[in-house]
Amino acid sequence: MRPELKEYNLDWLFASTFSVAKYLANSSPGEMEYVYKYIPYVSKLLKPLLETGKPAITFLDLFGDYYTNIVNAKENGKKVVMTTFCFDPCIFYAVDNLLPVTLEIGTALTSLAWKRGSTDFMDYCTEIGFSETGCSSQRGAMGAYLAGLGAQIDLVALNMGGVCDTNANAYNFAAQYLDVPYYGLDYPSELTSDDVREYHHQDYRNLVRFIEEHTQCKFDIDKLREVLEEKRKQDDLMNEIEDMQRLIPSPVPGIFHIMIYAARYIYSGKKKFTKLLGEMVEIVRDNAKKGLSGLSNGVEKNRTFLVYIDNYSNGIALYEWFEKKGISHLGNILSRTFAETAPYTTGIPGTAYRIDTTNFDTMIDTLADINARMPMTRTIRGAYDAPNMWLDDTLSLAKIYGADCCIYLGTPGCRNTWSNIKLMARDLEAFGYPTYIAYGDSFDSRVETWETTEMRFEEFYNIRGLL
Amino acid sequence: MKTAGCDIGSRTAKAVIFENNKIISSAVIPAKLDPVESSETVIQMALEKAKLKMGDMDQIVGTGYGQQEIPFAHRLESEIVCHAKGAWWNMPSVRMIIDIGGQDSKAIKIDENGKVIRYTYNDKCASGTGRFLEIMADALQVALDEMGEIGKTSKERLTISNQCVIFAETEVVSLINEEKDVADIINALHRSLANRVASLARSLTIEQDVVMTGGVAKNRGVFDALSDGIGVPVKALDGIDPQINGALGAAIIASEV
Amino acid sequence: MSIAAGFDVGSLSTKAVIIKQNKIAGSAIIKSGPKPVESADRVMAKLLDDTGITQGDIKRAVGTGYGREKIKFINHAISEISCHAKGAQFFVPSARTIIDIGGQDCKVIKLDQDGNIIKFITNDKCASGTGRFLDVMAKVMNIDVSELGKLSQKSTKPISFASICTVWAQADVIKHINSRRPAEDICAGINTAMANRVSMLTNAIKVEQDICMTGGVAKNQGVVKALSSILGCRIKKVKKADPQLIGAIGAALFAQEIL
Amino acid sequence: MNSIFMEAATNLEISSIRKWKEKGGKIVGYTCSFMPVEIFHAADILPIRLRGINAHSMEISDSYYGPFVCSFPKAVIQLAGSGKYDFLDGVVLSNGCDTLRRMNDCWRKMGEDIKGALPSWFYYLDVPHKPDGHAFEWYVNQLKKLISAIEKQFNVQISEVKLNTAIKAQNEIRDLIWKIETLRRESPLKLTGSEAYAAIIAGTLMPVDEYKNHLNEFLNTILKRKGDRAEEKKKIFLGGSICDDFELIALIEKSDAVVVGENICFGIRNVKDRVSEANNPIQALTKKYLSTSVCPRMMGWYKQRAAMIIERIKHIKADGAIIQNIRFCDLHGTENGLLERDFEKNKIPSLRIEREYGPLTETGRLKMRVDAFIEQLKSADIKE
Repeated sequence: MRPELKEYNLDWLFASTFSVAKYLANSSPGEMEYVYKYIPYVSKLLKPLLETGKPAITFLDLFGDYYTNIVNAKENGKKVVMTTFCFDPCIFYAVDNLLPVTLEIGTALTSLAWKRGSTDFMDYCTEIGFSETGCSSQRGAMGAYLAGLGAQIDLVALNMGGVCDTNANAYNFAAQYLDVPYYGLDYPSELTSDDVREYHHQDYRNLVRFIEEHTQCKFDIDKLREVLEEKRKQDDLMNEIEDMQRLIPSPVPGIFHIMIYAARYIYSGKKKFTKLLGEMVEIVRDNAKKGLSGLSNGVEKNRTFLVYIDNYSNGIALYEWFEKKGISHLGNILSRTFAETAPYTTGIPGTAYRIDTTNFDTMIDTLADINARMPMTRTIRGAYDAPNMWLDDTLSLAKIYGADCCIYLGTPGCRNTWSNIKLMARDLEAFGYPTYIAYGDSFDSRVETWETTEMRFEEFYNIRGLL
Repeated sequence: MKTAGCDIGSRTAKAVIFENNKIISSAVIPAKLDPVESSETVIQMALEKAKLKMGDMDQIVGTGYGQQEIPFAHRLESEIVCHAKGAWWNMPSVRMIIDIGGQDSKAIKIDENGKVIRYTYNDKCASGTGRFLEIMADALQVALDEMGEIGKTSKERLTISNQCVIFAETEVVSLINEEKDVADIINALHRSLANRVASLARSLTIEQDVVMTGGVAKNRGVFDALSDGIGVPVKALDGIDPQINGALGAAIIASEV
Repeated sequence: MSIAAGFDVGSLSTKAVIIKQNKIAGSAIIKSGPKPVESADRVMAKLLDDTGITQGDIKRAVGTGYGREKIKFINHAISEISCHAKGAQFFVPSARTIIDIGGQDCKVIKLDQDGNIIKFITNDKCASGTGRFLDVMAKVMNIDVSELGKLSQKSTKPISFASICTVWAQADVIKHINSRRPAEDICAGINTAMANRVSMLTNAIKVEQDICMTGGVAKNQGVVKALSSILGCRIKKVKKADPQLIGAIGAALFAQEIL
Repeated sequence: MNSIFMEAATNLEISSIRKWKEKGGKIVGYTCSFMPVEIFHAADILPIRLRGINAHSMEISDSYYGPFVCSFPKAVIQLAGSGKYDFLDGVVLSNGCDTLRRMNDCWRKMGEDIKGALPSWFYYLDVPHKPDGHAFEWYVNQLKKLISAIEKQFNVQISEVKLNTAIKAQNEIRDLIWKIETLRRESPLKLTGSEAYAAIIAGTLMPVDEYKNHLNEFLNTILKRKGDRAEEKKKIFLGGSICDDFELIALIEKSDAVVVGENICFGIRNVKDRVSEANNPIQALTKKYLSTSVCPRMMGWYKQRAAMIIERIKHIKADGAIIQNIRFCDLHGTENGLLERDFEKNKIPSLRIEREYGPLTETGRLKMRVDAFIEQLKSADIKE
């Protein structure tokens, strides 16, 4: 890594950027333009963000908050746990001296806001022995923490073993490299059987013990209930947005999907996230009432569903392009929640989770059930065409939202989806959904330039007559 | 109505002049550094052969890697659509087109009206493109267009497996050092390229007739290896240079207004 | 008179060196042909021509490079890695890290104070960061590879390359040429892309000073500059000899030891 | 070099497999070392480890698998798609890693396109990534399910007695292999790594009794040998991704070195590496097979694995270690990065390489690296 980069602390950069950025909202358009001149890359994210009004301020405030806490963790006697995006962090907020850092979110933020994204950190991981072919979503932010350019990590706790080994492997490397305790939830390839339910519950109980052991602090039942009740509210709000997205035109602004993705994986169970969702729902409701599209130019020409990840590299070029073309972004697999109250959950027992706050045990079981049904842990564990797995979920979501076509965007580090996306695409086409497989990297613009991706998209939408 | 199609590839530039459903003339030149220059030179060549002037053209459609740079094109159309159109016009029974270009390779599935149903590009690796053969011809110090002939005389069956072109080149270097016969190495290269491309067609599920277009289609070695690779016979375009197929398609599309 | 010779049959060029009492008494470089045996014979002929010695004068010879086992007239074959280390050490005794960028691969070698190899690393993952990368790029820009360095010095706005893959970067270069970006900026971009790649290997082995760079690419000022700025320390170069010859010189030194 | 073992190591449908089929015997293929072969032996079914050797192109597998995927499962799919595995009566796949888990998806889809490419019996064994507690129980149940599935499909009885006999037989084989393992590092050198490795690979492909006889013969011939100048050769330990293409070991041994031990996903690691014959067979099999010592897929057990490997390297007095991973095998690629660091701490010289699985066409590049590594080890002695 370049010597000069070793001067900047990742958490601190984010903390200051976001907590300052929220004040931009109070400034005049002229002042904003003036400021943007000095932040040519961050502004690419801030401009469209601030156009959403209230939610933007809460969003920036939320992230300013989150990273400031991490920066001050040690002073405030808090321990920092490194975790993954498909792990519901609300459990950590039920312990008062624990703060989660979620690598994938950090990586996504760098690629959204910085010129070179986190590519320098990615390369640093390679330099210290991590596989260069590993998933870029972890390699980005992970490099910073392993280089000591972020909070000092006290423990590593995550899920994904058995679902995405590549992911679990990355966190295992981090734990070994930093020599800190590691606990990984493990997932069999099935989802709905009683056996597997039991497995999830026991596995999660061990996690609880692990956390208590390494934070020297017990779970406070009231705090746990409070967090889960908050999460219930958040699920309901997300479900309402999801539900309104069925309208034609879709009243949901595309950028909301980035905001939900980013916030839910770090602030699940926290009041600020509920506030953010509340403000988003108001806007979507308002659009829905007026029959307005969430697109800034107001005209919806196409509805596209992303079957895997979004594109976070190249700033928010994808969103801008969708806006320009009049394409409604119907979100991706990762911005989903599989609560039993979600509009697309089937009601088949075991497919969705129910929040039960009766007592400590029911709450822990609930958390286990939630984690087992986070978008990826649920969707890509078993065979892609098994019930309630990738194909099922994609088809039902595409149908409910009236998608015109599907796009696969991921990362070359994804052994999982790159082992079956060709099969997926075949089946989706057979079900009448034109499907395009993009070769770019959602977190690393070096793999395929935006120009190339854009050219391919243009071609796909034109040839398949989608616009 | 007189129309023209101009296809600016990364390696060659092609032009076709088209009138009442007939090819009047065509031209192929090696691409110059400046695509504008390439397009002007190649269209002039085609026009001269047809004893026509730029002014006589009612419609000109541009396509290919450098289509944005063609100054005289009235419309632009993607290579996919042009290749589909050209091959279908030449052979209505065609349902699948495999095109190996310099920059990328494609498999295209079309319906009985020549409309594109599905298409796919080479996996993000250049070992499935025309560039692969160029770099290898370089390493072997043979001319690109001689490779087909030389490959025929192969006796021993070698394998070149690496996905990365440059590493594949190192494999070639090691084979040379083992004093393997150049013909055998070339034959292995042909199979390696053909098999990479075959997987594209297979991933769309093969449907006959299958034709191969693009300059590489002239390379008998790759052509035959491709038939083995997809398990059904690959056909050659009927009586035209496979290299001009993209430009031809563009010219046909130009005539459809 | 005891003469030791070293032969380095590389994938792109073949080199020969003779050493008399620890002094380089002559050398020859030719472009490698498809058959290493022939390349070796040709370079030998040229060497004898240029130096006026006879093959009989050569008491011991060591071969290295991809074609090393094929050379008829050598007593030993030793890997490029050992030979480059040996050669570099001979000119820069203080060298602890040696970066050698050859035609087909890139090697970073770590030495102890006696010049023994402690560890080395080579590019397995990606071919960019090898001499071939620069050749391909120079070819696209239709300039001589030796000009890449000089041109890039004039650059004011270096282009940053998206793709690191040799073949895809090639497409980018063509794009930039089409959009008429100044050649020096493209060259600078190419050199930096190259340096980035090499720096990853170098850092992976935990670089120790002094760093010495050998191989043809060491002649490219652009790469050397970019690399030293990424690594944050200066890179020594072999002044007294053509950096391309280091492998052959190392081989000759080994031959002299056995002598 | 023992010709039977050589044949086994370098061919797919070997003579003993053909003989077995002629006798009307059933054969089931498996992909991962977490599959207890004893269960199949107990049912008089021949379990063979699926391999990707001699796959010279990927045009079939590349139409199912994507580009950024390890070439081992691709090679297996390619062979299955081109009819090379038509002799199988069944296949057991498991979640060895993401890509192996997805082999289930790809193989089934290929079965729709290519008649007969999908074996009549296609089973998925769901192996946890933890060795104890609820994971242990889960695996026990998985084995019970597997057993009843086999009984149903092939209408056989897998009694406890039969299981115990099968376990006993496999243990005897383990003891014989361990004898070979101990001989490997003796000096003067009585056998090469390639020979030993061929013998070990053959074990994943042959009926128990036949294999046992060959092993005994092999041992006797070795013991009769006078032995070769071992001291001049460098003793190498090999670890990392699956490597049944034993040419890699042959290539290493071309460079004046001898491979004296491996930590690859087959073979055995120490004398205790057996299945307990004392108690309940399924419990015993679980204890042996749900092991943290074999594969980085058991996340969170790196320290134990590293300690075991380093202890072995010191015990067999290897001069250096070569750790390799197949391109896109992140599990081993990453663990090799950690091992490299810990080898250095323990003063064990190591060479870390990334390679493609299958026909060793990267010979030139690999040879140069290995040669240099051996030269490095030799120059180290001169220094001392």
